[in-house]
Amino acid sequence: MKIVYFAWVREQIGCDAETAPDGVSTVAEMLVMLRARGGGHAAALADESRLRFALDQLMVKSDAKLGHAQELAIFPPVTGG
Amino acid sequence: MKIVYFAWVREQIGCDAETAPDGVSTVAEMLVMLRARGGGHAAALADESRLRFALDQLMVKSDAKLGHAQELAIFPPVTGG
Amino acid sequence: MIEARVQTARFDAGAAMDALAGTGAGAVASFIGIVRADGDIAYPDRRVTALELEQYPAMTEAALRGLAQTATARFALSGAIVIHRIGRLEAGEPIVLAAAAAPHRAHALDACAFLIDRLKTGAPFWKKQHFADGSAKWVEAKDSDEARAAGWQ
Amino acid sequence: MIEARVQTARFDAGAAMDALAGTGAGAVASFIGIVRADGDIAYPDRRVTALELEQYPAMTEAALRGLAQTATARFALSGAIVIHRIGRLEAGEPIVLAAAAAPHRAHALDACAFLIDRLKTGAPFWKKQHFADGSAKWVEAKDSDEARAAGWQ
Repeated sequence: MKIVYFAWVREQIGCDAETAPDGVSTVAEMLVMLRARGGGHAAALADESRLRFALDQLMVKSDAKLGHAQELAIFPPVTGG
Repeated sequence: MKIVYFAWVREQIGCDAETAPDGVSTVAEMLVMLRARGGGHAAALADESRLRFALDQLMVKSDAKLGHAQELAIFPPVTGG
Repeated sequence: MIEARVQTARFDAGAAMDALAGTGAGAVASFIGIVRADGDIAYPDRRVTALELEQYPAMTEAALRGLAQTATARFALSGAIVIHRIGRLEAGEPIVLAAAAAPHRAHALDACAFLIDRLKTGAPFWKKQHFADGSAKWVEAKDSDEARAAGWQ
Repeated sequence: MIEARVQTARFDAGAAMDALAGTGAGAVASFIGIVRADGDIAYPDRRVTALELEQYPAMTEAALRGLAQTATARFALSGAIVIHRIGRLEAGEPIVLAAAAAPHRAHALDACAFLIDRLKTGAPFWKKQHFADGSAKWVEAKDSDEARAAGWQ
Protein backbone atom coordinates (compact mmCIF):
# COMPACT_ATOMS: atom_id res chain seq x y z
CA MET A 1 0.00 0.00 0.00
CA LYS A 2 1.08 3.52 -0.80
CA ILE A 3 0.85 6.37 1.72
CA VAL A 4 0.47 9.97 0.46
CA TYR A 5 0.79 13.16 2.51
CA PHE A 6 -0.51 16.69 1.88
CA ALA A 7 -0.08 20.28 3.09
CA TRP A 8 1.86 20.72 6.36
CA VAL A 9 1.84 16.96 7.01
CA ARG A 10 3.76 16.54 3.74
CA GLU A 11 6.10 19.42 4.59
CA GLN A 12 6.90 18.20 8.13
CA ILE A 13 7.50 14.63 7.00
CA GLY A 14 9.50 15.92 4.04
CA CYS A 15 8.00 13.39 1.68
CA ASP A 16 5.03 13.28 -0.76
CA ALA A 17 4.51 9.51 -0.86
CA GLU A 18 6.06 6.34 0.53
CA THR A 19 5.39 2.60 0.77
CA ALA A 20 3.49 1.49 3.86
CA PRO A 21 4.84 -1.16 6.22
CA ASP A 22 3.07 -4.53 5.97
CA GLY A 23 1.00 -6.30 8.62
CA VAL A 24 -0.97 -3.26 9.80
CA SER A 25 -4.75 -3.56 10.06
CA THR A 26 -6.18 -0.08 10.75
CA VAL A 27 -5.39 3.58 10.09
CA ALA A 28 -4.75 4.13 13.82
CA GLU A 29 -2.24 1.26 13.92
CA MET A 30 -0.51 2.71 10.87
CA LEU A 31 -0.11 6.02 12.73
CA VAL A 32 1.59 4.22 15.62
CA MET A 33 3.98 2.48 13.22
CA LEU A 34 4.81 5.68 11.36
CA ARG A 35 5.36 7.76 14.51
CA ALA A 36 7.94 5.17 15.66
CA ARG A 37 10.15 6.34 12.80
CA GLY A 38 10.74 9.53 14.81
CA GLY A 39 11.78 12.86 13.26
CA GLY A 40 9.28 14.47 10.91
CA HIS A 41 6.96 11.48 11.08
CA ALA A 42 6.69 11.67 14.86
CA ALA A 43 6.15 15.45 14.82
CA ALA A 44 3.62 15.57 11.97
CA LEU A 45 1.54 12.62 13.17
CA ALA A 46 1.69 13.31 16.94
CA ASP A 47 -1.81 14.77 17.34
CA GLU A 48 -4.46 12.62 15.66
CA SER A 49 -7.13 15.30 16.22
CA ARG A 50 -5.29 17.52 13.70
CA LEU A 51 -5.27 14.79 11.02
CA ARG A 52 -7.78 13.47 8.48
CA PHE A 53 -7.58 10.26 6.44
CA ALA A 54 -8.74 8.86 3.13
CA LEU A 55 -8.58 5.25 1.94
CA ASP A 56 -8.61 4.89 -1.82
CA GLN A 57 -9.82 8.52 -2.04
CA LEU A 58 -12.72 8.17 0.38
CA MET A 59 -12.65 9.98 3.75
CA VAL A 60 -12.48 7.57 6.72
CA LYS A 61 -12.06 7.69 10.51
CA SER A 62 -8.86 6.40 12.13
CA ASP A 63 -10.56 3.16 13.19
CA ALA A 64 -11.10 2.22 9.51
CA LYS A 65 -9.66 -1.16 8.45
CA LEU A 66 -7.04 -0.90 5.70
CA GLY A 67 -8.33 -4.08 4.01
CA HIS A 68 -7.17 -4.26 0.40
CA ALA A 69 -6.95 -0.49 -0.08
CA GLN A 70 -4.25 0.66 -2.52
CA GLU A 71 -3.70 4.14 -1.08
CA LEU A 72 -3.87 5.76 2.36
CA ALA A 73 -3.82 9.57 2.44
CA ILE A 74 -2.96 11.52 5.61
CA PHE A 75 -3.58 15.26 5.66
CA PRO A 76 -4.81 18.21 7.77
CA PRO A 77 -8.49 19.22 7.81
CA VAL A 78 -9.24 20.62 4.35
CA THR A 79 -9.34 24.40 3.81
CA GLY A 80 -10.42 24.87 0.19
CA GLY A 81 -13.26 26.95 -1.18
CA MET B 1 -53.10 65.11 -8.27
CA LYS B 2 -52.38 62.59 -10.98
CA ILE B 3 -53.52 58.96 -10.76
CA VAL B 4 -51.56 56.26 -12.62
CA TYR B 5 -52.62 52.65 -13.21
CA PHE B 6 -50.58 49.55 -14.04
CA ALA B 7 -50.99 45.97 -15.31
CA TRP B 8 -54.57 44.60 -15.33
CA VAL B 9 -55.86 47.63 -13.39
CA ARG B 10 -54.66 49.81 -16.28
CA GLU B 11 -56.14 47.43 -18.85
CA GLN B 12 -59.57 47.17 -17.19
CA ILE B 13 -59.86 50.91 -16.67
CA GLY B 14 -58.59 51.47 -20.21
CA CYS B 15 -56.41 54.36 -19.16
CA ASP B 16 -52.76 54.86 -18.09
CA ALA B 17 -53.19 58.10 -16.16
CA GLU B 18 -55.86 60.64 -15.25
CA THR B 19 -56.43 63.66 -13.04
CA ALA B 20 -57.83 62.90 -9.60
CA PRO B 21 -61.05 64.51 -8.32
CA ASP B 22 -60.48 67.19 -5.68
CA GLY B 23 -61.58 67.13 -2.06
CA VAL B 24 -60.59 63.57 -1.26
CA SER B 25 -58.50 62.91 1.86
CA THR B 26 -57.39 59.23 1.81
CA VAL B 27 -56.60 56.50 -0.67
CA ALA B 28 -59.68 54.55 0.46
CA GLU B 29 -61.94 57.56 -0.17
CA MET B 30 -60.40 57.97 -3.61
CA LEU B 31 -61.32 54.36 -4.40
CA VAL B 32 -64.96 55.07 -3.47
CA MET B 33 -65.01 58.15 -5.73
CA LEU B 34 -63.42 56.31 -8.64
CA ARG B 35 -65.71 53.26 -8.38
CA ALA B 36 -68.70 55.57 -8.65
CA ARG B 37 -67.68 56.25 -12.24
CA GLY B 38 -68.88 52.74 -13.05
CA GLY B 39 -67.62 50.70 -16.05
CA GLY B 40 -63.95 49.75 -16.02
CA HIS B 41 -63.27 51.81 -12.90
CA ALA B 42 -65.92 49.96 -10.90
CA ALA B 43 -64.74 46.55 -12.13
CA ALA B 44 -61.00 47.12 -11.68
CA LEU B 45 -61.27 48.74 -8.25
CA ALA B 46 -64.06 46.54 -6.80
CA ASP B 47 -61.88 44.37 -4.56
CA GLU B 48 -59.43 46.38 -2.47
CA SER B 49 -57.62 43.21 -1.33
CA ARG B 50 -56.38 42.74 -4.91
CA LEU B 51 -54.97 46.28 -5.10
CA ARG B 52 -51.80 47.99 -3.91
CA PHE B 53 -51.04 51.73 -3.69
CA ALA B 54 -48.13 54.12 -3.88
CA LEU B 55 -48.09 57.83 -3.04
CA ASP B 56 -45.30 59.75 -4.74
CA GLN B 57 -43.62 56.38 -5.47
CA LEU B 58 -43.74 55.02 -1.93
CA MET B 59 -45.92 52.03 -1.08
CA VAL B 60 -48.79 52.90 1.30
CA LYS B 61 -51.90 51.27 2.81
CA SER B 62 -55.37 52.40 1.75
CA ASP B 63 -55.82 54.43 4.96
CA ALA B 64 -52.93 56.71 3.92
CA LYS B 65 -53.73 60.42 3.74
CA LEU B 66 -53.23 61.94 0.29
CA GLY B 67 -51.84 65.18 1.79
CA HIS B 68 -49.90 67.12 -0.82
CA ALA B 69 -48.84 64.07 -2.83
CA GLN B 70 -48.42 64.68 -6.55
CA GLU B 71 -49.07 61.13 -7.75
CA LEU B 72 -51.23 58.21 -6.61
CA ALA B 73 -50.47 54.84 -8.23
CA ILE B 74 -53.00 51.98 -8.14
CA PHE B 75 -51.85 48.51 -9.25
CA PRO B 76 -52.05 44.79 -8.52
CA PRO B 77 -49.58 43.08 -6.14
CA VAL B 78 -46.21 43.16 -7.89
CA THR B 79 -44.92 40.05 -9.71
CA GLY B 80 -41.41 40.93 -10.90
CA GLY B 81 -38.18 39.09 -10.32
CA MET C 1 -20.52 50.02 -4.85
CA ILE C 2 -24.22 49.99 -5.69
CA GLU C 3 -25.74 49.57 -9.12
CA ALA C 4 -29.48 49.47 -9.84
CA ARG C 5 -30.76 49.40 -13.41
CA VAL C 6 -33.91 48.77 -15.43
CA GLN C 7 -33.31 47.95 -19.08
CA THR C 8 -34.72 46.12 -22.10
CA ALA C 9 -31.35 44.68 -23.20
CA ARG C 10 -29.78 41.51 -21.86
CA PHE C 11 -27.35 41.97 -18.97
CA ASP C 12 -23.81 40.61 -18.68
CA ALA C 13 -23.81 38.54 -15.48
CA GLY C 14 -20.09 37.78 -15.78
CA ALA C 15 -19.19 41.48 -15.96
CA ALA C 16 -21.38 42.20 -12.91
CA MET C 17 -19.64 39.47 -10.91
CA ASP C 18 -16.22 40.70 -12.02
CA ALA C 19 -17.13 44.21 -10.86
CA LEU C 20 -18.24 42.86 -7.47
CA ALA C 21 -15.10 40.70 -7.18
CA GLY C 22 -13.10 43.93 -7.56
CA THR C 23 -14.58 45.51 -4.42
CA GLY C 24 -12.13 43.78 -2.10
CA ALA C 25 -14.68 41.10 -1.24
CA GLY C 26 -13.95 37.51 -0.31
CA ALA C 27 -17.31 36.28 -1.59
CA VAL C 28 -19.70 37.16 -4.40
CA ALA C 29 -23.14 35.54 -4.64
CA SER C 30 -25.55 36.05 -7.50
CA PHE C 31 -29.03 35.08 -8.61
CA ILE C 32 -30.52 35.09 -12.11
CA GLY C 33 -34.24 34.62 -12.79
CA ILE C 34 -35.20 33.19 -16.18
CA VAL C 35 -38.47 33.02 -18.20
CA ARG C 36 -39.77 29.46 -17.84
CA ALA C 37 -41.79 27.85 -20.63
CA ASP C 38 -43.87 26.03 -18.00
CA GLY C 39 -44.44 29.26 -16.15
CA ASP C 40 -47.94 29.22 -14.69
CA ILE C 41 -48.71 26.37 -12.31
CA ALA C 42 -52.41 27.29 -12.66
CA TYR C 43 -52.24 26.37 -16.37
CA PRO C 44 -49.88 23.38 -16.63
CA ASP C 45 -51.09 22.52 -20.14
CA ARG C 46 -50.35 25.96 -21.62
CA ARG C 47 -46.78 26.62 -22.71
CA VAL C 48 -45.49 30.12 -22.08
CA THR C 49 -43.80 31.57 -25.17
CA ALA C 50 -42.94 34.95 -23.67
CA LEU C 51 -43.39 37.28 -20.73
CA GLU C 52 -44.19 40.96 -21.01
CA LEU C 53 -42.64 42.91 -18.15
CA GLU C 54 -44.40 46.14 -17.20
CA GLN C 55 -42.93 48.63 -14.72
CA TYR C 56 -43.83 51.84 -12.90
CA PRO C 57 -41.02 53.87 -14.45
CA ALA C 58 -40.96 56.71 -11.91
CA MET C 59 -40.54 54.21 -9.07
CA THR C 60 -38.55 51.18 -10.21
CA GLU C 61 -34.96 52.36 -10.21
CA ALA C 62 -35.42 54.10 -6.86
CA ALA C 63 -37.01 50.94 -5.45
CA LEU C 64 -34.12 48.76 -6.68
CA ARG C 65 -31.54 51.23 -5.43
CA GLY C 66 -33.25 51.43 -2.02
CA LEU C 67 -33.28 47.64 -1.86
CA ALA C 68 -29.55 47.46 -2.67
CA GLN C 69 -28.81 50.11 -0.03
CA THR C 70 -30.84 48.26 2.60
CA ALA C 71 -29.01 45.02 1.80
CA THR C 72 -25.63 46.79 1.89
CA ALA C 73 -26.30 48.19 5.37
CA ARG C 74 -27.85 45.00 6.74
CA PHE C 75 -25.17 42.57 5.48
CA ALA C 76 -22.13 44.91 5.47
CA LEU C 77 -21.70 44.43 1.73
CA SER C 78 -18.83 45.85 -0.30
CA GLY C 79 -21.13 45.90 -3.34
CA ALA C 80 -24.63 45.10 -4.59
CA ILE C 81 -26.03 44.98 -8.12
CA VAL C 82 -29.68 44.65 -9.14
CA ILE C 83 -30.66 44.69 -12.81
CA HIS C 84 -34.26 44.06 -13.96
CA ARG C 85 -35.32 43.78 -17.57
CA ILE C 86 -38.59 45.10 -19.00
CA GLY C 87 -40.50 44.59 -22.25
CA ARG C 88 -41.08 41.31 -24.05
CA LEU C 89 -38.84 38.42 -22.97
CA GLU C 90 -38.96 35.01 -24.68
CA ALA C 91 -38.87 31.72 -22.79
CA GLY C 92 -35.29 30.99 -21.67
CA GLU C 93 -34.28 34.65 -21.47
CA PRO C 94 -32.90 36.12 -18.23
CA ILE C 95 -35.21 38.56 -16.41
CA VAL C 96 -33.39 39.70 -13.32
CA LEU C 97 -29.92 39.70 -11.76
CA ALA C 98 -29.33 40.21 -8.04
CA ALA C 99 -25.76 39.98 -6.78
CA ALA C 100 -23.91 40.82 -3.57
CA ALA C 101 -20.27 41.01 -2.45
CA ALA C 102 -19.13 40.67 1.17
CA PRO C 103 -16.00 39.75 3.14
CA HIS C 104 -17.39 36.27 3.97
CA ARG C 105 -19.72 33.86 2.24
CA ALA C 106 -22.62 33.78 4.71
CA HIS C 107 -23.34 37.48 4.23
CA ALA C 108 -22.99 37.35 0.45
CA LEU C 109 -25.32 34.34 0.16
CA ASP C 110 -27.90 35.77 2.59
CA ALA C 111 -27.83 39.19 0.93
CA CYS C 112 -28.41 37.64 -2.48
CA ALA C 113 -31.50 35.77 -1.21
CA PHE C 114 -32.68 38.90 0.59
CA LEU C 115 -32.39 41.01 -2.57
CA ILE C 116 -34.42 38.67 -4.75
CA ASP C 117 -37.02 37.88 -2.05
CA ARG C 118 -37.65 41.56 -1.33
CA LEU C 119 -37.57 42.53 -5.01
CA LYS C 120 -40.37 40.06 -5.73
CA THR C 121 -42.75 41.75 -3.31
CA GLY C 122 -41.49 45.33 -3.20
CA ALA C 123 -40.42 46.46 -6.68
CA PRO C 124 -43.16 47.66 -9.07
CA PHE C 125 -42.94 45.15 -11.92
CA TRP C 126 -45.76 43.04 -13.36
CA LYS C 127 -45.54 40.00 -15.62
CA LYS C 128 -48.01 39.14 -18.35
CA GLN C 129 -47.71 35.62 -19.73
CA HIS C 130 -48.20 34.99 -23.43
CA PHE C 131 -49.16 31.37 -24.12
CA ALA C 132 -48.49 29.26 -27.18
CA ASP C 133 -52.23 29.18 -27.98
CA GLY C 134 -52.29 32.97 -28.35
CA SER C 135 -53.94 33.67 -24.99
CA ALA C 136 -52.41 35.93 -22.37
CA LYS C 137 -52.75 36.29 -18.62
CA TRP C 138 -51.26 38.45 -15.86
CA VAL C 139 -49.24 36.45 -13.36
CA GLU C 140 -50.86 36.30 -9.90
CA ALA C 141 -48.75 37.24 -6.88
CA LYS C 142 -47.90 34.23 -4.69
CA ASP C 143 -48.54 34.01 -0.97
CA SER C 144 -45.30 32.04 -0.68
CA ASP C 145 -43.38 35.07 -2.01
CA GLU C 146 -44.99 37.30 0.63
CA ALA C 147 -44.03 34.77 3.30
CA ARG C 148 -40.38 34.60 2.14
CA ALA C 149 -40.07 38.40 2.03
CA ALA C 150 -41.69 38.73 5.47
CA GLY C 151 -39.17 36.19 6.81
CA TRP C 152 -36.42 38.84 6.51
CA GLN C 153 -38.02 41.17 9.11
CA MET D 1 -25.95 18.82 -16.48
CA ILE D 2 -23.03 18.41 -14.09
CA GLU D 3 -19.59 19.93 -14.46
CA ALA D 4 -16.75 19.51 -11.94
CA ARG D 5 -13.28 20.82 -12.73
CA VAL D 6 -9.95 21.56 -11.08
CA GLN D 7 -7.73 23.97 -12.99
CA THR D 8 -4.97 26.55 -12.65
CA ALA D 9 -6.54 29.01 -15.12
CA ARG D 10 -9.21 31.58 -14.28
CA PHE D 11 -12.79 30.44 -14.88
CA ASP D 12 -15.50 32.27 -16.85
CA ALA D 13 -18.37 32.72 -14.38
CA GLY D 14 -20.61 34.33 -17.01
CA ALA D 15 -20.23 31.35 -19.35
CA ALA D 16 -21.03 28.95 -16.49
CA MET D 17 -24.20 30.87 -15.64
CA ASP D 18 -25.21 31.00 -19.32
CA ALA D 19 -24.77 27.22 -19.54
CA LEU D 20 -26.94 26.72 -16.45
CA ALA D 21 -29.56 29.17 -17.75
CA GLY D 22 -29.83 26.93 -20.83
CA THR D 23 -30.92 23.88 -18.82
CA GLY D 24 -34.59 24.93 -18.79
CA ALA D 25 -34.22 26.38 -15.29
CA GLY D 26 -36.15 29.31 -13.85
CA ALA D 27 -33.37 30.20 -11.43
CA VAL D 28 -29.57 30.12 -11.39
CA ALA D 29 -27.61 30.88 -8.22
CA SER D 30 -23.84 31.14 -8.04
CA PHE D 31 -21.06 31.72 -5.55
CA ILE D 32 -17.50 32.89 -6.17
CA GLY D 33 -14.80 32.79 -3.50
CA ILE D 34 -11.94 35.28 -3.84
CA VAL D 35 -8.44 35.60 -2.29
CA ARG D 36 -8.66 38.30 0.37
CA ALA D 37 -5.66 40.47 1.21
CA ASP D 38 -6.75 40.51 4.86
CA GLY D 39 -7.08 36.76 4.84
CA ASP D 40 -6.07 35.41 8.23
CA ILE D 41 -7.97 36.71 11.22
CA ALA D 42 -5.22 35.23 13.44
CA TYR D 43 -2.74 37.69 11.85
CA PRO D 44 -4.64 40.93 11.22
CA ASP D 45 -1.44 42.92 10.75
CA ARG D 46 -0.03 40.69 8.00
CA ARG D 47 -1.28 41.35 4.48
CA VAL D 48 -1.80 38.28 2.31
CA THR D 49 -0.20 38.70 -1.10
CA ALA D 50 -1.13 35.27 -2.45
CA LEU D 51 -2.55 31.87 -1.63
CA GLU D 52 -1.06 28.59 -2.74
CA LEU D 53 -3.76 25.99 -3.33
CA GLU D 54 -2.70 22.36 -2.91
CA GLN D 55 -4.94 19.45 -3.85
CA TYR D 56 -5.06 15.64 -3.62
CA PRO D 57 -5.21 15.14 -7.38
CA ALA D 58 -6.55 11.58 -7.38
CA MET D 59 -9.48 12.64 -5.21
CA THR D 60 -10.50 16.22 -5.99
CA GLU D 61 -12.48 15.95 -9.21
CA ALA D 62 -14.35 12.88 -7.94
CA ALA D 63 -15.12 14.73 -4.69
CA LEU D 64 -16.43 17.79 -6.55
CA ARG D 65 -18.45 15.63 -8.94
CA GLY D 66 -19.93 13.64 -6.04
CA LEU D 67 -20.85 16.90 -4.32
CA ALA D 68 -22.58 18.21 -7.46
CA GLN D 69 -24.45 14.91 -7.84
CA THR D 70 -25.58 14.98 -4.21
CA ALA D 71 -26.82 18.56 -4.62
CA THR D 72 -28.60 17.69 -7.88
CA ALA D 73 -30.51 14.83 -6.23
CA ARG D 74 -31.26 16.72 -3.03
CA PHE D 75 -32.49 19.96 -4.64
CA ALA D 76 -33.87 18.57 -7.94
CA LEU D 77 -31.40 20.68 -9.93
CA SER D 78 -31.33 20.91 -13.72
CA GLY D 79 -27.62 21.66 -13.51
CA ALA D 80 -24.67 22.14 -11.15
CA ILE D 81 -21.16 23.46 -11.80
CA VAL D 82 -18.21 23.40 -9.40
CA ILE D 83 -14.81 24.72 -10.49
CA HIS D 84 -11.86 24.99 -8.09
CA ARG D 85 -8.53 26.54 -8.95
CA ILE D 86 -5.14 25.30 -7.74
CA GLY D 87 -1.62 26.71 -7.72
CA ARG D 88 -0.60 30.24 -6.76
CA LEU D 89 -3.42 32.82 -6.67
CA GLU D 90 -2.81 36.50 -6.00
CA ALA D 91 -5.01 38.62 -3.71
CA GLY D 92 -8.21 39.55 -5.55
CA GLU D 93 -8.21 36.45 -7.78
CA PRO D 94 -11.19 34.08 -7.84
CA ILE D 95 -10.60 30.68 -6.22
CA VAL D 96 -13.83 28.74 -6.57
CA LEU D 97 -17.14 28.81 -8.42
CA ALA D 98 -20.21 26.90 -7.22
CA ALA D 99 -23.43 27.34 -9.20
CA ALA D 100 -26.81 25.62 -9.36
CA ALA D 101 -29.87 25.77 -11.64
CA ALA D 102 -33.39 24.79 -10.55
CA PRO D 103 -37.00 25.44 -11.55
CA HIS D 104 -37.52 27.84 -8.61
CA ARG D 105 -35.29 30.20 -6.68
CA ALA D 106 -35.37 28.58 -3.22
CA HIS D 107 -33.79 25.37 -4.48
CA ALA D 108 -31.17 27.18 -6.58
CA LEU D 109 -30.15 29.44 -3.67
CA ASP D 110 -30.09 26.60 -1.14
CA ALA D 111 -28.14 24.31 -3.47
CA CYS D 112 -25.52 27.00 -4.06
CA ALA D 113 -24.98 27.44 -0.31
CA PHE D 114 -24.93 23.64 0.16
CA LEU D 115 -22.27 23.23 -2.54
CA ILE D 116 -19.87 25.77 -1.09
CA ASP D 117 -20.47 24.76 2.55
CA ARG D 118 -19.84 21.09 1.82
CA LEU D 119 -16.89 21.81 -0.48
CA LYS D 120 -15.16 23.69 2.34
CA THR D 121 -15.15 20.66 4.62
CA GLY D 122 -15.23 17.72 2.18
CA ALA D 123 -13.03 18.45 -0.83
CA PRO D 124 -9.27 17.82 -0.46
CA PHE D 125 -7.78 21.29 -0.97
CA TRP D 126 -5.43 23.15 1.36
CA LYS D 127 -4.50 26.84 1.35
CA LYS D 128 -1.08 28.22 2.25
CA GLN D 129 -1.00 31.96 2.83
CA HIS D 130 1.97 34.00 1.63
CA PHE D 131 2.29 37.26 3.55
CA ALA D 132 3.74 40.58 2.41
CA ASP D 133 6.65 40.18 4.89
CA GLY D 134 7.76 36.99 3.12
CA SER D 135 6.42 34.59 5.74
CA ALA D 136 3.97 31.81 4.92
CA LYS D 137 1.43 29.83 6.90
CA TRP D 138 -1.10 27.07 6.22
CA VAL D 139 -4.70 28.19 6.79
CA GLU D 140 -6.33 26.51 9.81
CA ALA D 141 -9.72 24.84 9.29
CA LYS D 142 -12.54 26.73 11.02
CA ASP D 143 -15.00 25.19 13.45
CA SER D 144 -17.66 27.51 11.99
CA ASP D 145 -17.18 25.83 8.59
CA GLU D 146 -17.69 22.40 10.16
CA ALA D 147 -20.85 23.69 11.83
CA ARG D 148 -22.27 25.11 8.59
CA ALA D 149 -21.56 21.89 6.68
CA ALA D 150 -23.08 19.80 9.47
CA GLY D 151 -26.19 21.99 9.32
CA TRP D 152 -27.10 20.39 5.98
CA GLN D 153 -27.59 16.89 7.48
